[in-house]
Amino acid sequence: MDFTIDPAIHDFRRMVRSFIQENLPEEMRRRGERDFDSKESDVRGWMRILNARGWATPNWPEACGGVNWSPLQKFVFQQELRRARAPVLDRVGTDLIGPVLCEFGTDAQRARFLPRIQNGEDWWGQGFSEPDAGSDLASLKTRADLVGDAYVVNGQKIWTTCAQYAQWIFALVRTDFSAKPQKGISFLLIDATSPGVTRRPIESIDGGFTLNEVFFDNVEVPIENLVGEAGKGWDYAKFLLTHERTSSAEAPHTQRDIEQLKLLASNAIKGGRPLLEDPVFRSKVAALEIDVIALEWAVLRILHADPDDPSLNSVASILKMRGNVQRQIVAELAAEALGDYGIAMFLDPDDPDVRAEDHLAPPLEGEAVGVSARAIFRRATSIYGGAAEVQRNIIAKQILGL
Amino acid sequence: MDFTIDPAIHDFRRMVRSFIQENLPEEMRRRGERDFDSKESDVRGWMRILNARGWATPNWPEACGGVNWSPLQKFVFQQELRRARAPVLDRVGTDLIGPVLCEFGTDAQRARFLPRIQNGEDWWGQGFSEPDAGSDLASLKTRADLVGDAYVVNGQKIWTTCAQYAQWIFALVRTDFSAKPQKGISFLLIDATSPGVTRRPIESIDGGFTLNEVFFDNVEVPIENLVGEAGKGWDYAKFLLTHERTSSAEAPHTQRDIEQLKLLASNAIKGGRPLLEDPVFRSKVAALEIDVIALEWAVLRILHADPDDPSLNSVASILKMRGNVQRQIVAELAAEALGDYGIAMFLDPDDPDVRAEDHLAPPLEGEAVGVSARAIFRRATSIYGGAAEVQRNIIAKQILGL
Amino acid sequence: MDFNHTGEQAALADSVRRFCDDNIDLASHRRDGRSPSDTRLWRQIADLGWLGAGLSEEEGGFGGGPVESAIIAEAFGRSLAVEPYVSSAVLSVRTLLASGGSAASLIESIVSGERTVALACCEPEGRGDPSHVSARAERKGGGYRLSGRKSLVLGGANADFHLVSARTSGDVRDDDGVTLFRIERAHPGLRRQDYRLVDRRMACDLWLDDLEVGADAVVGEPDQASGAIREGVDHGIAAICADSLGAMDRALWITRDYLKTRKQFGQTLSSFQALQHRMADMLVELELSRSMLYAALAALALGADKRSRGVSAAKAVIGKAGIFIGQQAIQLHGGIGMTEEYAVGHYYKRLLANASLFGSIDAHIERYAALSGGEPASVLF
Amino acid sequence: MDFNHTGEQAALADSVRRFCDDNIDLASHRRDGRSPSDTRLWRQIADLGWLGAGLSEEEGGFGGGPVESAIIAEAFGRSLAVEPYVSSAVLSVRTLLASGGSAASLIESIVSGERTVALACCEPEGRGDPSHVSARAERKGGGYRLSGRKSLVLGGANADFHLVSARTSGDVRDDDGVTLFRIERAHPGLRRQDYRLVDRRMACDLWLDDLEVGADAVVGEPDQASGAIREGVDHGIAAICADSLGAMDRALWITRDYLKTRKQFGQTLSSFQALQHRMADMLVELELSRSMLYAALAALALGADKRSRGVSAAKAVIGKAGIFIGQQAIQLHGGIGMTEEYAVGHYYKRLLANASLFGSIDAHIERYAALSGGEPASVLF
Repeated sequence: MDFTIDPAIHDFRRMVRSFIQENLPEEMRRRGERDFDSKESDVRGWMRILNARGWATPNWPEACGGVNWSPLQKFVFQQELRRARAPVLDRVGTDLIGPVLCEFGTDAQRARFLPRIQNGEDWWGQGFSEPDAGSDLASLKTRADLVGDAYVVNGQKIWTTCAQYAQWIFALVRTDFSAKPQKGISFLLIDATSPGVTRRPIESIDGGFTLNEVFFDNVEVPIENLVGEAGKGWDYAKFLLTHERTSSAEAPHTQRDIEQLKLLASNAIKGGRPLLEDPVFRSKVAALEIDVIALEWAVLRILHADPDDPSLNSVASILKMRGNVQRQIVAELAAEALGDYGIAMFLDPDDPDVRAEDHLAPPLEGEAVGVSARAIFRRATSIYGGAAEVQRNIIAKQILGL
Repeated sequence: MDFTIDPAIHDFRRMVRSFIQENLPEEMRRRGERDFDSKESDVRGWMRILNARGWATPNWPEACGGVNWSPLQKFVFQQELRRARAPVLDRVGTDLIGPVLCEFGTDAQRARFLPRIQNGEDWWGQGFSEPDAGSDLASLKTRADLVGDAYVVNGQKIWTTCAQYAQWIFALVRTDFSAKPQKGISFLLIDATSPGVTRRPIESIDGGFTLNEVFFDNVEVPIENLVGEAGKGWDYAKFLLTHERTSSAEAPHTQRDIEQLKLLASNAIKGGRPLLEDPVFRSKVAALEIDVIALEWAVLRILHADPDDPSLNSVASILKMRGNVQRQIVAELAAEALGDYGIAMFLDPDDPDVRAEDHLAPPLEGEAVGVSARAIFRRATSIYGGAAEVQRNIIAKQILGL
Repeated sequence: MDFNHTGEQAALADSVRRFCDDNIDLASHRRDGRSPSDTRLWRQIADLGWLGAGLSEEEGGFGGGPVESAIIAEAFGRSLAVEPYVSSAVLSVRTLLASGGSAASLIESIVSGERTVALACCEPEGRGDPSHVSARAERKGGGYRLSGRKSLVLGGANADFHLVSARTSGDVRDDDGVTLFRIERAHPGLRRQDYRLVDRRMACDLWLDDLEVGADAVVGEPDQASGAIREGVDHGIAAICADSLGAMDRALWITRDYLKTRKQFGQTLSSFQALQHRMADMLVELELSRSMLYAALAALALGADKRSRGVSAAKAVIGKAGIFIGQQAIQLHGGIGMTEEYAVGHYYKRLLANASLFGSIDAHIERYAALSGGEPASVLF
Repeated sequence: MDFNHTGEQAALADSVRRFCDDNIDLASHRRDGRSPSDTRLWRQIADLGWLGAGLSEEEGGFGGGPVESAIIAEAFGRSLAVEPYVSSAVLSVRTLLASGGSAASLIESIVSGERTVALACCEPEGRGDPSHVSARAERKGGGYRLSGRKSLVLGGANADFHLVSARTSGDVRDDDGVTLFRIERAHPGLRRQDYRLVDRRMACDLWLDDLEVGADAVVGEPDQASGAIREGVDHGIAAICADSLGAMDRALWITRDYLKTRKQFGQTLSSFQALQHRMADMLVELELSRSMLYAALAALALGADKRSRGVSAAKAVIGKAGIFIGQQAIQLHGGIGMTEEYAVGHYYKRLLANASLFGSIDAHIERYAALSGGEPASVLF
């Protein structure tokens, strides 16, 4: 064990930081301050910029277009992206389907899909959950029947993030009804513009429309869009879920949110002093900061571990659980810092799905704008990607042997 | 609904307060300040004093020696006893077996036992738990076989509070092994000095010896010491457990502890100021105080409700759960207030079971003496009398219908 | 002390609840987000006598008091009603009553539903505490010239007139020197920005742009409005607590019902012990909150400091419990709980807003501590 | 950066753990409560080289550093050892090293186990913060006269000598003006009151009754000891955190094993989901604590402020996690967990004591906040 932090990391950080400073369009940065989900065109544009530098997907295997950075460098890269308030990349493409295709895709699939993800051309939606299969994926019902050399897909997916902007959707579908629940599932790549695909944005309680229902009505999917072997979809899904083991902690994102929180609390006045100097509030902020340091080092531990160590899979549950709680707390403290305006609603002016008549905003600007909506939406973090209760089940079973 | 507090309650409070002031021996009061369990002789002596005034068991039905006070008066009486740091009465006698005998005992049992409880002559031990039946009383194994006109008792009880001082033990015993688990149980009154009864104090992690194991080896119990009907012990036990529905909240005790906490925190100095003026510490104390007010009014609600309302039984679980947590927090904050000395051990100089060589005390006196031991022992409050987990089961099942 | 409804109280509770069931649903609440004070509904509410139900006859009402206000507010919270009952009939009316003098004459039109009023007593730097007053009112001629800004005026977007606090003397947090002014909605120099709270209730900020009023605009005694505002706001907070109680009660039982029907992993969710225990914790919070509400209602009858202590205690306990219950109600639902179409998320947002209105949980803990000093931790002493 | 043990580290961890398993059990810990530094054991520990394992060769040790100290402390925490490793070999030695000058000559006898030493740097009003120094040392002749009181001297009851901080100039919390004195156990005017901590480790308070020492008793530079004490205590806190980690890890797995064997209501306790989830929460705390310990060990190599930030962060996180795990370990056991005969309660008490030593959780959050200011919430910058 040696926890010396190589000073060269500071040079790396400076290099990344100046690249971002020089290349991130001011418009994007300003929108990034506001805490709404990044605008679709900003994400695509920023991915293009990063891709030109070769940095769109540093976490991928080098053969697939990753970067030969140390784990610490990859983490610092994420920190700098968040700090700079760059658009948040399309995680479904970069962190979920990308690694799956690298690992299990055919050469043709890799050649066809990966470059377009890296360049922000193809957005992907994740079709896992169904109305009656939330955290319990084994009971999903969407079916794909092989007819000739195409699957015919029928069924419904839900909670598909940003499906309305997606060119492609990857989905778990049932191809074999006679097998055990987890054995008959396959992993398909579905063109979101195919006939029979209907996407319906769902309004969430923050007034946003990132979640979607997706309906499949006799959608034809060519058999070359099957990933790996039929019936093994469950394995690929598990690979995918555990592959995001450190990114779901979102430590760099929370670190950026803490910086914003401290800014807001420095500007807010309580009893004639900055709120950040109020001992009780300051103590809550510091307790959170400290907790994030612990998570940061938990992430570093995993990043430095042998990626094939199976025990790491269940550790992902630990990172996700704690990371979710931290993201919720930081957002709630930011709303609290705003005082009266922490409970005033401000909807995203760039969200095309928000009805015009709903834009009725309190007198806020800059950093404060998206804070209350974000605090509300963050309740979803402990539900999506496997609810906290499911994570506890995994930890109890897989790590504790209970 | 009318929440007006009748001003006459203030006169009542003053009357009780001056009685206590005039009659509580100074020695007892001083020992009461120290937070150790009340000395046996103090409890007996104080009960005698209260009994002479007719106030030993105000909660009992009047016909059994209770007092015709309003619910509010009974609550205020408890508050004043605690505030004055009077010895804590033998709750097993006054709150547990007393009400059971009032309700289900024969005239002969009532005449024989109740006056001696009121006068502090008989202490009682509660023989419910067994080594393999903690919160799960239905699985108890201690057996009582009827031989002639006496039961012969064999088995073991555990966690019997103050059994070493008890003249009597009431116990749940299995009298019928063919019946369903809960049906074959009877409720016996056992002379603790009978041949075959062995009591072994158990040292707890606070260095105290209030808990005991009790072994029964062919103990003969005359049949007239059976309470009610054979096989109905489970019903009497349920009556007993729910009858303490408000006393287990211990709100008056926590209120007294808060007063002590504030005293300790006023005397403790942090950064040149009393700790109680430290905003973070003060906020924790105030948050607790506030929570206790909520519990106080929850208790008042129950005290004013129809005592035969069956829905109140499960409410006891609510009061107990929250009351336990408050008692733990107040004790932990008091230890925190002591700073360095909050983790120094000070054992009860009056406990005859503590080994002489273990008395090795930090430089503390007065109110601070028993604080660290109490903070540790209070962990037991969420275990004894039905662990918090069992209370949650009860609430989920009986109130929520889950 | 009596914890049971009287016959009249039971009838009131029942009729408000039935009225809400018949007239208010999630869709109407959404549709009406822009104009919460639906005139027809408000008219009915007034005609049913509820705007005066929380006032004694001497106070211009129908023989009730804070208990009756709490009954109404609880039912409105339970149904997510956005009607400005608390802002007009409690916050403002109680402030007017405590102001004495000519203020009483305004009450009749409010109780009859003819006019609605909003209390503009907060400013951004006060963070919900109305004792922070930096808006200024300077004598000008026989009247006053007002300047400054008021924030988060609950019900202010649709009020016919406002009760605005401004400083006629003294420093920002001085007790003396605050005067209350009655200002009509369309008064020149009154600028308004309407917005929604997270739960779709309407509020506004007000800018006083050198606004001029006559001396007759003063409500109560000049320089002496602090106590009346504090009393009105304490009553308002108690009503907000009741509103939260209705919301958290409903959120809890909706969740209970959901757990009993929804299946996962081949079992109904209600069979999972971890979820059962979570619900038990929610129920504990709910019952303690109800008890705390009663303590606050008792405290309203006590002297100013004891009253504010009890009210702050309730605001803190119920605020915290409400957020916990609201968050867990969503969590136990999973994804559906996050959708605008489903009720439970709206309850969370209502509870979130209520917890913050007129000061955060920590702010009320702090006020409680400042007022309690060496007092016992009991409302009974 | 490498998160895996080197070969030597693995061997050290293994041998300390085996040594503890063979030599330390609950009964010995109880029996030895009165004299924790069992001479035979201590001799063995010294002979095995562990007292110098956490020091580089230049520092007088065997090529290790804080990681090695943490490995030893963790094993001692895991076995509830009461030997004064942290107090003598980390707290005191690190303070001596940071003091420079002649101090180094004392280290040899400590590392060899010949003498034990305790750092007397706390006072009651400092509440664990060694920067509070009111004990005074006045020049007298060629030496000093000391007066005042020191509290909670860890390992002080059995130490051969003490390192005592006293103020030679300045005011109670001034950074300048603190001097460190070496005072023998039997020095005239040194009064001691020994006591046990809740977990049976020994400590003492010291009274300096106009105690006189020569100038050669000064360790390091007069007036300049604050920085060295702070550095020594930061190292000591990191070792205490490692000790806690060992204790909480053991408490968790004992509890896991208990749940798998104990039956209630006809099922093993491990089958109850509510208990499974509680254990999952404990495991999350444990893993975050281990990560935090590594962050603190990294911080020890940084400049003073960053070092103290990282150490305070760890003290707060691990203190809180330790208390949670200890309490839940008892709760999940039920009655047996409260008994002196059973191990799990002792782990709780160890964790409780560790959480309070050298400042409470809140005190370290406060120190972190004071040192962090506008810095990012990361150890990596």
